[in-house]
Amino acid sequence: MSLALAADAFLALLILGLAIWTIAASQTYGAVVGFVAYGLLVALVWVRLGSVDVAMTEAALGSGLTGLLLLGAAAHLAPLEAAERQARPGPWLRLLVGALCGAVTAVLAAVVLSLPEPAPTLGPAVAEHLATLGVRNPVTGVLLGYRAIDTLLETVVLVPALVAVWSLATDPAWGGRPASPGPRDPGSALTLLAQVLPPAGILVGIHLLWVGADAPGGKFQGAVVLAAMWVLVLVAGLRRPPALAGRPLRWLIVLGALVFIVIGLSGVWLAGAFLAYPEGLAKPMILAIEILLTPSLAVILGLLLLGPPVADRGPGT
Amino acid sequence: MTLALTLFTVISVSLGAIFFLAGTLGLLRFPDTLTRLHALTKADNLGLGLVVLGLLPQVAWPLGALKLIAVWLLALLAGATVGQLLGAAVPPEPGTPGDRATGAEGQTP
Amino acid sequence: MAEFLLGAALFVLGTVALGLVRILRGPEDADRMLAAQLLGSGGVASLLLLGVANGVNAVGDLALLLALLAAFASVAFVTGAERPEPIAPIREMDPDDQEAQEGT
Amino acid sequence: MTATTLYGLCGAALVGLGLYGLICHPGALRKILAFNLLGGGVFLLFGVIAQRGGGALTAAGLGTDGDPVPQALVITGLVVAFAATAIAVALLRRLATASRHSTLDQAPPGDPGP
Repeated sequence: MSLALAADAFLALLILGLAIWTIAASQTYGAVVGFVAYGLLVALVWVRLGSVDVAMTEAALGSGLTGLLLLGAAAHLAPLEAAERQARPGPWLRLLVGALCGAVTAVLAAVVLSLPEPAPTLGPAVAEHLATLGVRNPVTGVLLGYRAIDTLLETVVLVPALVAVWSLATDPAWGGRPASPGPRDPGSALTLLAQVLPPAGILVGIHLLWVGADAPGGKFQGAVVLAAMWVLVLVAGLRRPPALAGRPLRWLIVLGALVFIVIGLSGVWLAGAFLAYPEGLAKPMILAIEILLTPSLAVILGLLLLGPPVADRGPGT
Repeated sequence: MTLALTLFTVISVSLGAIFFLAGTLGLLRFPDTLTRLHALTKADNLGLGLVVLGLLPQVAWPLGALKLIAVWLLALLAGATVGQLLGAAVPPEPGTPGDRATGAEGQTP
Repeated sequence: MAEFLLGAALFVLGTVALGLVRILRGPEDADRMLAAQLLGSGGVASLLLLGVANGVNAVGDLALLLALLAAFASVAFVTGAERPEPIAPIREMDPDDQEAQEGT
Repeated sequence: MTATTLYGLCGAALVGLGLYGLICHPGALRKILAFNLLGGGVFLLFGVIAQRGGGALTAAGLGTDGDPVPQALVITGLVVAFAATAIAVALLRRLATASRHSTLDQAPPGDPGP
């Protein structure tokens, strides 16, 4: 067994160990911390699997923002946890479920072990036409070229997802602001972090967006970083969250999806098919989508993290 | 010259790795949260710093090197903030009801 | 040189992974957070080593991303813990509930 | 046994673990966590298939290594999984504030629900 394979086995075992902890821990908060660590290690696995694009998304979104969301929820729900334990299913039922889940794992493992050789792949087909799109990162090419319809639907589905979160507000709170901690001690470390980190973060976000055409990165990774910086400023109490009824905010939310749809429709007219790019214009159009989609995605992800609006108590300042 | 740079890399990276080892041992062995926090920030700042220092001669100048230094500066900022935030959130003295770490209640420096 | 850097990456990762025992043992949530934090910086260090060893530039970008978000989990830890009434931050319950809250 | 197969098996185990947690844990937040583990396992299986389909792109000198189609699908999937998690957490918080329960099957009588 080579050193690299041993390292891979170690990494896989660590991930499984953390996953078991996440399921088995008695305290939810500890389980969520385990989940955050698990996300970090999964990002490393994606590097080992040769996809830095996915590793970036996993690190920023799967571990970073999801961790933030779940840690907040775990702290919020901690007082109710004692009651959960009484509702656990009995040992026989758990054994039965465990056996069934083991069977699912066994079937999947058998599938993994019997995958055809050589593996079917669309890689050469992607590589062949990549030059006509003008981008060098094949993942970006797939996201905005060959499978742009998936990306479009995903961008569109984020808007109803946000509306679903907002719809959990009570009637008086509708259109108000998400919960915020209010102003904080200006000397605290959190305030300093929220003042120093965002400029660097915005730079990194734009860098990731920009290199996305040729190297791992792109609008999703860039948008996640921008969203994280925004949420940091809000959590530190440096700014109040925006009122969700604001027109400019709502336009910003739908801007990305609208631009995508308009460019897609222009393809019908210019190139004869929805989401087709006319000869020679592919690169500028992809760039336009990437750049205009990023602020929308960032705002939507940030607002998803902030949750539904709450009733304003004091006078709005 | 190349040999000297290689040697520099080997020594610096090794030292950095040793700091990570020390930080981990501290995290596992120290008696209470605040001392563990102390061990952690050492590994964060010095371990990563030495690894970055050692890698500097091995990367393209100037962009790759700048990226490495940026990573270290960001980690320093994160480490300092985390130290402050967690330090303030931890109960002040060992011996509080939650402190049942190792059973060995050492003197905290 | 590449072998040495790879070995160093493995060593650092293995070391900080040992620190994950803290997640199992606790005892405080802050201790668990420390282990996750150490895993983050160790992960960044081994990614940098790995990236230089394999000559993959993009791994440096990933390390940059991880370093940027390194403090976030601890920020969530602190801001989540400081809420005085964790279960009732949303102040729009029906009147009976609200009275019960204010009575405590 | 190659590294790719190893991670494939790891993904299969994650799916089983996540499924178990999803069914057996009474706490809704734990169900959300388990759901994310399950999703992570599925994504990992995608990654394995992508990695196995690589080669042609590496030969062409194009940065990533592996079939970009499943990789792109995983990126889209991660974003949608985050959105779904955000909705689930918002629902759960609302449920907990309204009913003082964080489980799904023990709603008190007369609870209007979210």
